[in-house]
Amino acid sequence: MAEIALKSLAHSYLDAPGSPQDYAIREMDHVWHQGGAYALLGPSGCGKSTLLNIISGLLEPTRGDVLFDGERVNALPPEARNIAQVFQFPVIYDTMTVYDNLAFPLRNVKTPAARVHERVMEVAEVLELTPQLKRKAKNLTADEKQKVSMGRGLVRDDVSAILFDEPLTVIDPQLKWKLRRKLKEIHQRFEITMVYVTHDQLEASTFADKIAVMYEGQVVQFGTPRELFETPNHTFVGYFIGSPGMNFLEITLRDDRVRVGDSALEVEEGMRRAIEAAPSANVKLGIRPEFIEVHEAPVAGGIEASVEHIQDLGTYAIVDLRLGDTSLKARVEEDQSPPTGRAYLRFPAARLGLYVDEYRVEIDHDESP
Amino acid sequence: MSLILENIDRLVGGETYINDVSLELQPGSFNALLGRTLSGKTSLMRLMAGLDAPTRGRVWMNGEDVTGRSVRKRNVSMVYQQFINYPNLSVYDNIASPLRLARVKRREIDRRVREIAEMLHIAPFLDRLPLELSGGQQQRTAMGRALVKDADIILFDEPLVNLDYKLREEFRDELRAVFAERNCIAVYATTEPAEALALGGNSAVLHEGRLVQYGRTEEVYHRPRTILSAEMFSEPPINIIDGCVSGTEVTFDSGWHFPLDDDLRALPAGEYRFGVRASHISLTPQAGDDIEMRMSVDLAEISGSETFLHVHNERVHLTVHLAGVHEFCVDAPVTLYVPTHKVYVFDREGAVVHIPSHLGGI
Amino acid sequence: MGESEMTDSTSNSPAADARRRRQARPVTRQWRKRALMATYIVFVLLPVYWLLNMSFQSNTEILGGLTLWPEDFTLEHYAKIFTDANWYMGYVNSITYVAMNMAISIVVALPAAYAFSRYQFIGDKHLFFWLLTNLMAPPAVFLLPYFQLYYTVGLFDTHVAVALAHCLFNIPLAVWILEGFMSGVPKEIDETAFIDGYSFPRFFVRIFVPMISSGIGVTLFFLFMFSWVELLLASTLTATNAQPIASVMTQTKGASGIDWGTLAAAGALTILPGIVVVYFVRNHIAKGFALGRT
Amino acid sequence: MTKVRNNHAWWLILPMLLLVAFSAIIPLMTVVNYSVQDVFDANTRFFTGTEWFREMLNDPALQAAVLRQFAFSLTVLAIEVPLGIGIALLMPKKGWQASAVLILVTMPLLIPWNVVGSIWQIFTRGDIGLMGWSLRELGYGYNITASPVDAWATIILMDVWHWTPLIALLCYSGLRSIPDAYYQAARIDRASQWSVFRYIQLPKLTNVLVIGVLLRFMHSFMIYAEPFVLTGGGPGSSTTFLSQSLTTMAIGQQDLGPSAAFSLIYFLIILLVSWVFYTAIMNMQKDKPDGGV
Repeated sequence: MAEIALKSLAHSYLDAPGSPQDYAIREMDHVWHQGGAYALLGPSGCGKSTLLNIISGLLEPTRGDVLFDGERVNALPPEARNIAQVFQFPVIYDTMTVYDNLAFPLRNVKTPAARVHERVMEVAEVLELTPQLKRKAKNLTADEKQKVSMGRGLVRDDVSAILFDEPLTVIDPQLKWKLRRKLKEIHQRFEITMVYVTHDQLEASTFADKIAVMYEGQVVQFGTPRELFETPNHTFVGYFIGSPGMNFLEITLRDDRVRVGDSALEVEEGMRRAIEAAPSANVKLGIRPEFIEVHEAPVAGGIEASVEHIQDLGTYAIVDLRLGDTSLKARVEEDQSPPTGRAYLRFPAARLGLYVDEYRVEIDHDESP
Repeated sequence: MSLILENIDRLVGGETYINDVSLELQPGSFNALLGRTLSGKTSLMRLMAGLDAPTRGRVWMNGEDVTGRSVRKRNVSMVYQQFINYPNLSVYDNIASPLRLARVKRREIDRRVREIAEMLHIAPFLDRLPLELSGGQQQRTAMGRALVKDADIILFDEPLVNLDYKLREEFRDELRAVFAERNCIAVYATTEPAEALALGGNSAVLHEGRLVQYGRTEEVYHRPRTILSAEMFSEPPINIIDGCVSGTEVTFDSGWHFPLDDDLRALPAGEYRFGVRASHISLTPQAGDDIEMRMSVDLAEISGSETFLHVHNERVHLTVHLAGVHEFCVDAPVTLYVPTHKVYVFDREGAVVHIPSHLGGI
Repeated sequence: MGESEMTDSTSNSPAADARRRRQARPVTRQWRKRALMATYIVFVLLPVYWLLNMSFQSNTEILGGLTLWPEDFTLEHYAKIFTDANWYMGYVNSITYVAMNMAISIVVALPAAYAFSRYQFIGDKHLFFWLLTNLMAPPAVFLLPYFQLYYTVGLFDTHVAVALAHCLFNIPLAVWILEGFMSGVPKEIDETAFIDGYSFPRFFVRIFVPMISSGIGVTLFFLFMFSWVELLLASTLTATNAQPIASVMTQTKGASGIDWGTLAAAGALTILPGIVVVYFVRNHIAKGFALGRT
Repeated sequence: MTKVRNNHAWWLILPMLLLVAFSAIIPLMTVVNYSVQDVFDANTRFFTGTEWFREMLNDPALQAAVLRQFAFSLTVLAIEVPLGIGIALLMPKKGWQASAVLILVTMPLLIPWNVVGSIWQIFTRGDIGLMGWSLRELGYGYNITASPVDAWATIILMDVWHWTPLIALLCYSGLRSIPDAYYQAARIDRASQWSVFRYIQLPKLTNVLVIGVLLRFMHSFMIYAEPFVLTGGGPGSSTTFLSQSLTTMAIGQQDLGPSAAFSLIYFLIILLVSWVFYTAIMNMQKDKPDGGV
């Protein structure tokens, strides 16, 4: 059981890294608390696998410290860290039975046979592997194999954390949610710190209480699935989380009015002041497709847009809109008939985020615009 | 250019891959083939392409019988789910190869390759080898090769399966735009109903080698003819609850009664299967006639902007599709509301007997 | 910086000791591995070194007593080989029939391996098995019939005779290895090419063969190896015109006994082509020895 | 991969088939033909039926050669297989060392077989050979022309030198195909070196080892040139193996009938042993039905 802390950690695969681009992990601090269910989410090449390997001890970071319960473990090999890992493709010992596979990590440290039996039976019970215990691991299905490799981590009572590296890649789609549920159950029962690495928002949000979104070697946001959805901290999080992702409008301030292209946009006073105070010209407003109000007729405070396309997704529709040079997507529910030709949009103040140089800026909401 | 499949069967080593499929695809149409893995999508596409020959039945293209004609003599192209390119040719040569083989003039080849590359955003990589590109770019190259020749039929066999979800979203939007201006027949195999819906056009639902339903995509989605069609064409699958109608009441399993909605009063007494779409169930009552159900949470699957809630009580398992992010603990109690006016009803054999009135009824 | 503090804070705990031991172990293990490997390499090299050593000594030094390195360094044996047509033609002959065999084997094996890897056809399994049994045929069994056969068709003492005789085991070997490599190429590539309008021969030469070029390289390596090292058939089917170097070497027994120096020099020269060939395929050889099947 | 049914594939096979038929079937027919006849000259021959076969099977010299052959093949397999696995485990995986070691290890395989004999002849001679001389200096009366034990040991040592690389390279390629994740998982499970070998490496090697053992068995059973050059089959006939007996009989004595019968018996032994071995391994790998299913 452990808390895993990363202090001013940075890693480069080059011998003499210079510019920030040379780093697979740019300097970062991060703490995984004992017993948490975490996810590390990002597109391929964002550095999440590097970070995972640093935590498990397969890689030694170029700079900074990896601390387990405050103890520096940078140079310790994986076997000395008491970390278990579940890989993308099931790693099992083919020639052994399921029972022997589960017993293997315990036998390696000369655990008494009675204790081994007790632990194996307990873990097999939880993983619903009891009927398979006598079978050769080679003949299991992919999901059973993945459960076995998870089980090898769970039998050890000295394990401080379990790391998952895209563990459901090879699992049949119909079985995925069952395994996800199993994972959650296991987490609640064993209270082990778990870190789940994936590029899939569904996997991450389903499993984790808190998600670290990685982008270009840095964690750009660490928050609950709801926070990532409602208040993304960075434009990348807005784009990456949600299908479709967040809309971003490049805005300018002219004649004291906030404009998107040529159209003026009514915003809260607090927002206007924040835009005025922005230290950069890179200013964007972000709003999720789910929160845009789409009206067929002109409404007070509405901004006019043209309708480019309507995607009927059965119980809701995604409307592609054009506002000057900017494309937007809005979600319209089944009960509401989607507009044709022109639409009038309203952006609820509470749902509108301000992004300066790609990072979110908190604003004070006033009473009502 | 039209494609007609007439009572097609395909058997391989005693196993039936395709079972009596008849299908007529119109010129300029976009057609999704929807079905689970091994439902016969790939087999059907291979028959359309001419890579395999049917055991029985005929294939007609433009009124001509092409049943036994080899793939080389048909003007088709195909994109696979694996990223299939010629690894020893550059991206440019990959895209140009069908044109070169058709002896198109060199200048014309150059113009068309560059145009396609521009459209698919791979213009900067024309000199590279396919394996030096990312997965998405490799698949764009394969698509470029399929699109560059004016094929009569373009077949896509789950082309986006191996890409991650953000790329998939982008590809879908682009594909729709690409096909809007073409007059070929496009066939697109997928396991995901959402993909078929996003791409629009027509959909053919396949199950165990049989054609279950074919029609405009929204039509197939909203007005399934059978329970199988409804199950195949919804993600998460439509919730099915068995019940018995007697008089003005429906009884689910043992002693669980509800009064029938106005729409459903016309149903003769008997046993039925009731279908409720996952996205129609809500956490708050939407109308007076909603059925209230107390359930326990199995798992809340969250996909960034949506939540799929798996719940159960002692009688049924249900899946609920909620917009936005909702966090639930495993085994937490939850109250759900099922709108009776949005319920589909099927008979014991699976044929639809009632479609919600807001979708036009039966 | 943090290093020394860490050592202090953890040095007393037994767990830390155990951890350090774990870390230390791989280093000694590394050295033990290297020492063992070095021992084996010495075992491999020693006889070859001795051969080289001899080849640079004059015959008087060789017979005069054991010397660990050539004290009277001479190139006379090599000079003899390169000037005496009888000797150097041995190399030319060997290389000629080996090259011919490699060319014949690969050309007929490529389409055959493609057929086995892509199609089901009547008798495919039996045919493949029969091919493999030819790998097991002892050359000695075929000695006499070959001699008679080639004598009858007038091929005796030609390079073609040896090249064809070596086809007995080299073609099955080539088909076997190539089939493994070809099965690793997705058949969708073939289909895409046909959809694009490639004819089979054009697809095969332009697309398919370049795709398995490393497999072909490895196959050629094996073909070279087995044709180059074989002596029994090669020497039986030749007399003077196509005599391989290996059988020229058996004639070093002169009136004054064996000419050790020249024998050693000739032997040393037979090792060279092999080393050159391995050098070219060294990056594919690991995969090649699995015959494309792991 | 599912294969397409297509009998036109025969056209692709045909050139290969003709060539192999020319170099295998026609000669084999000749051998069969001889084996059932007594040939005096081109025009005079008698049909003998199975007489030659019976004679050969009862020939004590040949029986001894067969036994000797099996003893030799089994001995070299018993040494080369474990040694080859060991070397494969020791070989460096990357860098220039990997290439260098690879080339050096492969080298013995690319030396013509009679040259291998010559190399060892030079190396082991008591007067001019490093090994022979050293052993004598150390006080051991090493003499391969007089002592059958010395001759045997030397031939086995030579075969180990010559052929262990084949096993080593096969295993090396097998080892390279093991994904890193397996080693990482083993480290995380705190497996010992031995466990890693026993449960990860060895299982992955079974496939290549089957090929390796088969090839090694076949080749050792056909061995000819190396002992012929090194010992000439002696002292006595202590190192005369089957190929050499056959060659002497066929070429030296021109006993066409008996040697043809002998050839066929010889070939059949190899096929039979290979087949038995192969089937045994394949059955071993098949999963026994166990309780859990």
